[in-house]
Amino acid sequence: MSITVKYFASLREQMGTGEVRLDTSAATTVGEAWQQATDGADLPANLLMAVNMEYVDAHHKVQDGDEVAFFPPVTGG
Amino acid sequence: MSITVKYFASLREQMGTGEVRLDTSAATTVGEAWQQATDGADLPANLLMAVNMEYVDAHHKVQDGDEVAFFPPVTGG
Amino acid sequence: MHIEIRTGQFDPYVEVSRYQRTTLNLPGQYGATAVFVGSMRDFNAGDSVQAMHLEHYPGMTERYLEKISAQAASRWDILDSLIIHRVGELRPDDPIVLVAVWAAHREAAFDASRYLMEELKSRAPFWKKETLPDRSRWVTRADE
Amino acid sequence: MHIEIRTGQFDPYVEVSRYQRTTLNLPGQYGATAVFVGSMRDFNAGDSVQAMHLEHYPGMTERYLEKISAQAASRWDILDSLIIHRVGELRPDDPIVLVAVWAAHREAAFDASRYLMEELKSRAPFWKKETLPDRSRWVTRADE
Repeated sequence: MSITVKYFASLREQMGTGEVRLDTSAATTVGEAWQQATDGADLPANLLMAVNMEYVDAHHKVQDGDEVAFFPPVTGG
Repeated sequence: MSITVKYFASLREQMGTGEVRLDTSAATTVGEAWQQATDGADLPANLLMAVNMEYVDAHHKVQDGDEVAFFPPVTGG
Repeated sequence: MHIEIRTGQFDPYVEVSRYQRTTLNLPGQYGATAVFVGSMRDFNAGDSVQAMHLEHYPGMTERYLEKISAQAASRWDILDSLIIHRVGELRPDDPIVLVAVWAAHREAAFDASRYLMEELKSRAPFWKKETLPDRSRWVTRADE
Repeated sequence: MHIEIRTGQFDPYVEVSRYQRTTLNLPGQYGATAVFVGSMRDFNAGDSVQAMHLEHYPGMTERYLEKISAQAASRWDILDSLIIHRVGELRPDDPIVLVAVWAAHREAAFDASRYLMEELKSRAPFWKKETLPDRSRWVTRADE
């Protein structure tokens, strides 16, 4: 299955891209998607995660076609 | 000594006047001034009192020339 | 720090903008502005209200509003505050009171503006008399 | 209930007035309006700030702001709310965020406006990057 992975703000700059497509096996969690996208890097403790624009935790299962986003703590307002 | 007594809002209407001059003996309290001004009426429990535009209680001593005000609970804002 | 009693209608948002630009005049310093506007409703305690007379104690009102403004400035780290309160004859939808507080950070602005409104409502010497279709009445604390 | 992301400068007080007159349009029903405006400061975490870039997650931002607006409307007895948030390139003194809440009574307006700001600050996907005299940096939660 195929998912879209998005990065924002300082994480986007670190990754050098705002968006990648990831082909992955079924039954993947958000945490596993992070590791696949980053060649096995640990998930930073304060990273925020969303699937299809709703906050989730690292154990959330991703589905084919999902948009998975990773980003640092927010600083709006 | 002589003091000015002011009434506001519903109390002003009940009294039929917004201001009276009261000639009184020395060492009068605000509560005693109320009784003199009203021919001995009890001080209503929720009445507010000010001397020279600062909140006081009924035991506050009035001085010659003071402006003593009585009024109902406030409803501004 | 500015307080004002107004006998005529005022636009609270025009007042906030003007004060911020001409009197506060601290561009880049305030990160937070908390504004409260109280307006006249056409309905209160189960009755239709057609007009309102707002009485005050001239002199004591100003003194009291200055006092609570100074207290807010000493309790919270704020840059400035503005209070405007209407008196006289009002119509429904007329603004009654404006409280605005400028601060570097939002917590102080929120806390101080609410403090000013609560102190104003509880002790500032203003009294409302409502005109109902068939009579008029003084508003009591329980009505509000 | 209205939320909006703006790429250009806006005047929060003009926006509140316009929304109140044209969209809310409930004269005589709101006794209380609580407004919060967040503005760009020219100083943060000990440094002079010359400009700011505000990044957001298009789509998720709107969804999140609509969600907290609906939550505020279900938790408090309010008539309406308005949120406008700026994105893109900002200069010091530019308004960043406007939150306005209309209610019959002040408690609900105060509580709901503060709730909206706290939820927005803690979870709405916006990120600030500051331009300092000699470099740029992403703002972190600890800086604010």
